[in-house]
Amino acid sequence: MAAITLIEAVTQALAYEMNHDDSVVVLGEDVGVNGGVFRATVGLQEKFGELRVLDTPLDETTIAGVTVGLAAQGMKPVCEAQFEGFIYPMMEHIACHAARLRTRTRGRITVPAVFRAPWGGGIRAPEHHSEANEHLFTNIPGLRVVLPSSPARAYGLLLAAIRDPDPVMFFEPKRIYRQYKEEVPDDGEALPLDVCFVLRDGNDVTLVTWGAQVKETLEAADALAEEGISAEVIDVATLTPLDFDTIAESVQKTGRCVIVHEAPKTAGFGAEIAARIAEECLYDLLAPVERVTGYDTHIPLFRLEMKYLPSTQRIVEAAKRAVAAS
Amino acid sequence: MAAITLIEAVTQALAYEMNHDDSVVVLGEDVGVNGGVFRATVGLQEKFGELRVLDTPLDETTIAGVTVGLAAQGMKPVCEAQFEGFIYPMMEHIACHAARLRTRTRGRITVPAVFRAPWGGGIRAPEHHSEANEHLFTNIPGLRVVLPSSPARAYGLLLAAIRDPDPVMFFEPKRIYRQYKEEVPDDGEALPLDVCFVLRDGNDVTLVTWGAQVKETLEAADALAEEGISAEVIDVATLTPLDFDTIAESVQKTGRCVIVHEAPKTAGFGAEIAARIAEECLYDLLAPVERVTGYDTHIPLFRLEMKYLPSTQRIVEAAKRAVAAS
Amino acid sequence: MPIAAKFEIEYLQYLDADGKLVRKDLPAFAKDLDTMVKLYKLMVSTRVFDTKSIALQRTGKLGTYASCLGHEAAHVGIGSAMKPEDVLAPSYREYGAQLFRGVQPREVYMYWGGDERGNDYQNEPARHDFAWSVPIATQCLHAAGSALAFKIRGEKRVAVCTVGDGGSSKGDFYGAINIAGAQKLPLVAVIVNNQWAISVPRRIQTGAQTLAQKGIAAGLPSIQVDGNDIIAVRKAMEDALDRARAGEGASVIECVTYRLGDHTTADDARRYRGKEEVEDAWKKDPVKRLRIWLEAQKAWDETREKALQDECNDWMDNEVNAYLESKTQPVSAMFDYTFAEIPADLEKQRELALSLDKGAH
Amino acid sequence: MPIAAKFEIEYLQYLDADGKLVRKDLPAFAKDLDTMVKLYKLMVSTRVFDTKSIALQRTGKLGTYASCLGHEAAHVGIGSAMKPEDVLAPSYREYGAQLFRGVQPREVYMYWGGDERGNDYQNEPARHDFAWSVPIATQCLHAAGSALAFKIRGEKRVAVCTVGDGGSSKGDFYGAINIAGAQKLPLVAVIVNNQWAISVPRRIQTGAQTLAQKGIAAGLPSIQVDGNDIIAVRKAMEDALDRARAGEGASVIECVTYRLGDHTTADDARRYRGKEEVEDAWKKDPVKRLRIWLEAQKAWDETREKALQDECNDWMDNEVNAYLESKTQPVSAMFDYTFAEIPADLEKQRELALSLDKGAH
Ligand SMILES: Cc1ncc(C[n+]2csc(CCOP(=O)(O)OP(=O)(O)O)c2C)c(N)n1
Ligand SMILES: Cc1ncc(C[n+]2csc(CCOP(=O)(O)OP(=O)(O)O)c2C)c(N)n1
Ligand SMILES: [Mg+2]
Ligand SMILES: [Mg+2]
Repeated sequence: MAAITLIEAVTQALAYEMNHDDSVVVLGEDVGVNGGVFRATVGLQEKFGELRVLDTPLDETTIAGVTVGLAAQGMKPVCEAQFEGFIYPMMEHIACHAARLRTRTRGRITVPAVFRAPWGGGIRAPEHHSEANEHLFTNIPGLRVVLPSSPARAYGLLLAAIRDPDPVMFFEPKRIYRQYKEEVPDDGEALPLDVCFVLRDGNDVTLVTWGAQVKETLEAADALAEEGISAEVIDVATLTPLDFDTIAESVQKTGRCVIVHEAPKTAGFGAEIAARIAEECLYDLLAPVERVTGYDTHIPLFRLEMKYLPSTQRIVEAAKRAVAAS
Repeated sequence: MAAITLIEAVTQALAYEMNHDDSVVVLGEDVGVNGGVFRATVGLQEKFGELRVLDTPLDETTIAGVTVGLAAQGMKPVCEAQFEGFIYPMMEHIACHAARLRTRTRGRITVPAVFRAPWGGGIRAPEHHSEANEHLFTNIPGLRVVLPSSPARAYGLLLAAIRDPDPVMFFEPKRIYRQYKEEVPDDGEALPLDVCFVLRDGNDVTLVTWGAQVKETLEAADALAEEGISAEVIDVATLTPLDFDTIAESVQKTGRCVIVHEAPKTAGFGAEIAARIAEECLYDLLAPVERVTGYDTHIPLFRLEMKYLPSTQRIVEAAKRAVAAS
Repeated sequence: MPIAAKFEIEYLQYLDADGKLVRKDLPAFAKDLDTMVKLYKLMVSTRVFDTKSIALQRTGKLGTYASCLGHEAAHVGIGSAMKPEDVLAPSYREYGAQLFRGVQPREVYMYWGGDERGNDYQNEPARHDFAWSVPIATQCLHAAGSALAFKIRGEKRVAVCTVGDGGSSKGDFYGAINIAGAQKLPLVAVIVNNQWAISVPRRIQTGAQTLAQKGIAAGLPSIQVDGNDIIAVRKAMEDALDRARAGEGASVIECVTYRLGDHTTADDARRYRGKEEVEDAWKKDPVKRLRIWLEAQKAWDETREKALQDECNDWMDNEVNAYLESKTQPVSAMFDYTFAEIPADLEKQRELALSLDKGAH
Repeated sequence: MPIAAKFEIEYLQYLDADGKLVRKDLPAFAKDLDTMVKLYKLMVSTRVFDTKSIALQRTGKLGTYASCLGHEAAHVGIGSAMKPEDVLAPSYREYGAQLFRGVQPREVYMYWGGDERGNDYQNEPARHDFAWSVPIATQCLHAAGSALAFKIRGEKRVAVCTVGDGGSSKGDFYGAINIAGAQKLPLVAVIVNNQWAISVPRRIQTGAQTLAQKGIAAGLPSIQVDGNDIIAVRKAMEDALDRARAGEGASVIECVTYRLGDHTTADDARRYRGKEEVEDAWKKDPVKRLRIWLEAQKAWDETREKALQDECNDWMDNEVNAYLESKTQPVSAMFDYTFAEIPADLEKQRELALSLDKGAH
């Protein structure tokens, strides 16, 4: 078993599920012969044909609406927005139909679809190719919002997303698509969509994050360890519906929480986690909650983008502030 | 001077500004002869002609994109999504262009546009006519998100929104469109877009809300007063950029905060306010923050919708819990 | 100059406004008077149903309701040409097509009465059709996606969507016919052009001479028909459905009709259109012209009309009663259809709501 | 059957692939050899510029770059027909049109080099044009909105948008031409059909025989031209601009051309298209055919070509230097263009960012 990258894990999960379930189809722009602009669907059209791996016309509204139609007929479509920045024209079909058809029809029509999109900054890409806009979907009932942050979690969570009877937004942190490899057995084992993953145990401070920032957050935990501060690191992975219990347990233990994400601060999903803590863990808190996030500005073009993205250093400093407080 | 309703205040502001500034134009579906499905633009086409009050083809993407184009040419368009539930096809133009052109062009091209939409539940309307989806816009930099909750604030804030050199999302709580009348002088006086409004002073608990829920929140404050609890009521009015200082001052005084909104709880804008409190007012808090909100489900059709919307009773109970804690 | 491409949009009409045949080549179904009587009956039922709905709304027993008055030939023509295994993706007023496919009036009342159960159509084949779609034109893409599913699975089924003149301006409509053309999908896209989109007249909607010609943009066979002539509508539908079923791809049909009523009960059309226009439109009434023709064929008369009206009224009374007797769903119903299985986080909210509801009694 | 409407899409070409005239009625501008030489020079400059850009990218001095190789006739034809007061809303590779309107190569480099200042075009008339638009086809609606502004203000100006074959599938394109048709707006919508949308070929994009016929959906005069023939492109543009300026409304022009390079420097077109196809396309090279024709007219020769190449190279070297010497914007620039005036809340974040940046040194 060869070690694979996160993007290869995505391909592996798609291939596995298409092999085992004829109703799984992939559609989007350039997903066919080209195998996707990031190579996520490479080889699939050759194996499964032009209809099951369908290059669509260039219209995201079409992709999303056709996805809803396919799913309503019992298919399991996995569609792609080429970048998260091009997902906006999909929103009406996601919010008004994918997320609602079960509710609307009292369960008669359901939408077991996955909406995939490469997500986030840090790859020196052109405009609109670096957003972190997961917040758009987290206040929409009926959706699951998932962000894997390792090859193994990409594989297991994508399998779970495809098999889930309800629509799943699946955002892939493109900055870590090829960051490192790990062995991911192609055994068709899904991971649960209703838990946060504790990546590292610690006692002094809880670091909560998701997506590509897991990298900096783990680095920060290392740096903190060197200064004798024991940080627990939680990868939220499935933002909604949220498994707050795992976070609460950790905060009860540590009394301190730093939330890290690359989306703009105001009304980013970090706000929800901080809010839950203020509601449910107030008496456990030994220090104010900290958010280390992108700024409330558009992520700049790439000459400046690393000044925008939360750095390991910022996380370390916030954690130290939290530990110093009380 | 006759007393007017909130919706009449909207009309009055539009007429005032169109009279005083030739670059102001109104566009949307049914805004012309029909005067809008809620009568917000009634009489304007007669006064200002078919081009300045333009009925568009039925395509919200067109409305939003044309609005950006008009604004880029120095007009001040006020466009309408007929209901907040139909705003999704506008999102690409709002997020990728209206909110970004100033940033993209280093100020060369700007978008002084207003995107109006009736907002929220409680009028026994059909599907997609009752959403509270302001959250969609609060994490997008470069936008102002405004919700007036009285005739006077509707007039003053809409004038400010039109005059603002940047794009403003202007959500009108349709449930209170005709709830009551007040005298609103047609004097062209705008209200500030960067402050929260303290509607009622109090010492024991801070109630923070916006939109139609201001009604229930004020009722709750009355009910609390009868039980000897003095509640401060804050109408956020402009959600982003947020004037958190006003809220912080109040929480410093009361030590308790209940946030009320009709959107679903998770990742609703209430989360941001609770998060700020957890970050900036932790040591002032005498009780956990409470959120009284819609549930994380789609607002049901109208037979059940009043069971979904936060009631005065729920607010009162939350406030009492907060006061009892400490 | 060399010509790269040439197109024609044909106009199809058999029965004119006065109930006279304007062409001789009647399609097979129209030669069968039993079929024609059946279609007539459904058109009349639809109208009786519509009248009843408006009455219900006027007496506070429905919320907003979107009437189908004047659309009977278009809607029944669409519904009756489809096979049970086909799938209909309607907007919100195509009751004439839906009743044909088994939607019950009580379900329509439920929906407009503020109860999601109205969308849970109990009878086949409606049970595998789409529910009403309020976000304009989105249903066109759901039909295109369904057509793609049929093609992938090799099923000989056709997806049909209906969309208004207004809706034909929305990106979803163009997107649906475009992918259907590119992929030769079994789709029939029907534009029900009733001249108005709430208060916006057809002329403000587009500068195109016909709405049918939008199909040219997708390379599709496209036709304009008299949408008040059930024979023309059904014939165009049959042709398009046959082509689709034979693997020859999608079609666009424009049915030219008129919205005789207000947009919905929340609308007052007198604000934006003249009396004369509506009076003229009444002269083209689809029901009347078919009745005249059937009477001329000796296939219909006053007695049968009377009996039909009574029968429809009884049906509707029964449906209205079923609706009015329905109990409001429990508060738990707000939660129970959000996901297949309720997530732990939402379960807590459900419990809160249930306890508040108990407290309220 | 009665015909409701009829349409033809004409195909316009003057100069064939071998640089031979295929029709006699040369438009006025093409009879003026000085003009034609000027157009040729800009086409060559554009190509030299493009080559330089790719070289910059290959040596790590640009991020992703979208080449315009093969589009020179289309782009220069569009840009040169416009008047200064008109407005261009391009997508992201129409440098040939933009250089004509004053965009500087250094600005293009800035943009693809990750610096927003590249969008702040310093020279008129580009300064009042739109910036590059990455979200496909959205620029079409910005042009329509601009056209509406011109109409409202009674200005005799025209808005021009360009969109790709892929982009012509997106709702925004249909929406733009539709409202332009309904409101008779001074808009020219140009589809630059280069046969590919990244890896998706024209045939998967739509089943329509021509892309020009999409204009029929909006009731607009629509024409297909040889997009590698500068005379045809410019003539079609002039006609459309004249009509728009005269208040006769919008037009659609399809320029049939070919993307000779990769989609961008991040793409490898060998993955999805054959060598032969590209070799065939080179035979239709727009630059070469114009040069042959100009040489046949004795308006051009090898010496002048050599001088032009040198001149272009000097220009580009100068531009490249200006770009490479540019300093990165300060961290404050992330904040200073979010709103006209920085809100208090954002000011705090700005201060944080500035202090972190200081700390970093
Ligand atoms: C996306 C969207 N925008 C706006 C509306 C509000 N609305 C409801 S019906 C309607 C007019 C529809 O006109 P048309 O498509 O001609 O259909 P008709 O009602 O005439 O059958 C509008 C604007 C909506 N339901 N969805
Ligand atoms: C809305 C949106 N979706 C997807 C993309 C990604 N993308 C960039 S260019 C491109 C292909 C465009 O093809 P075409 O319109 O033919 O223009 P061309 O690149 O050939 O000039 C795609 C899919 C995008 N930029 N915007
Ligand atoms: Mg209509
Ligand atoms: Mg192309």
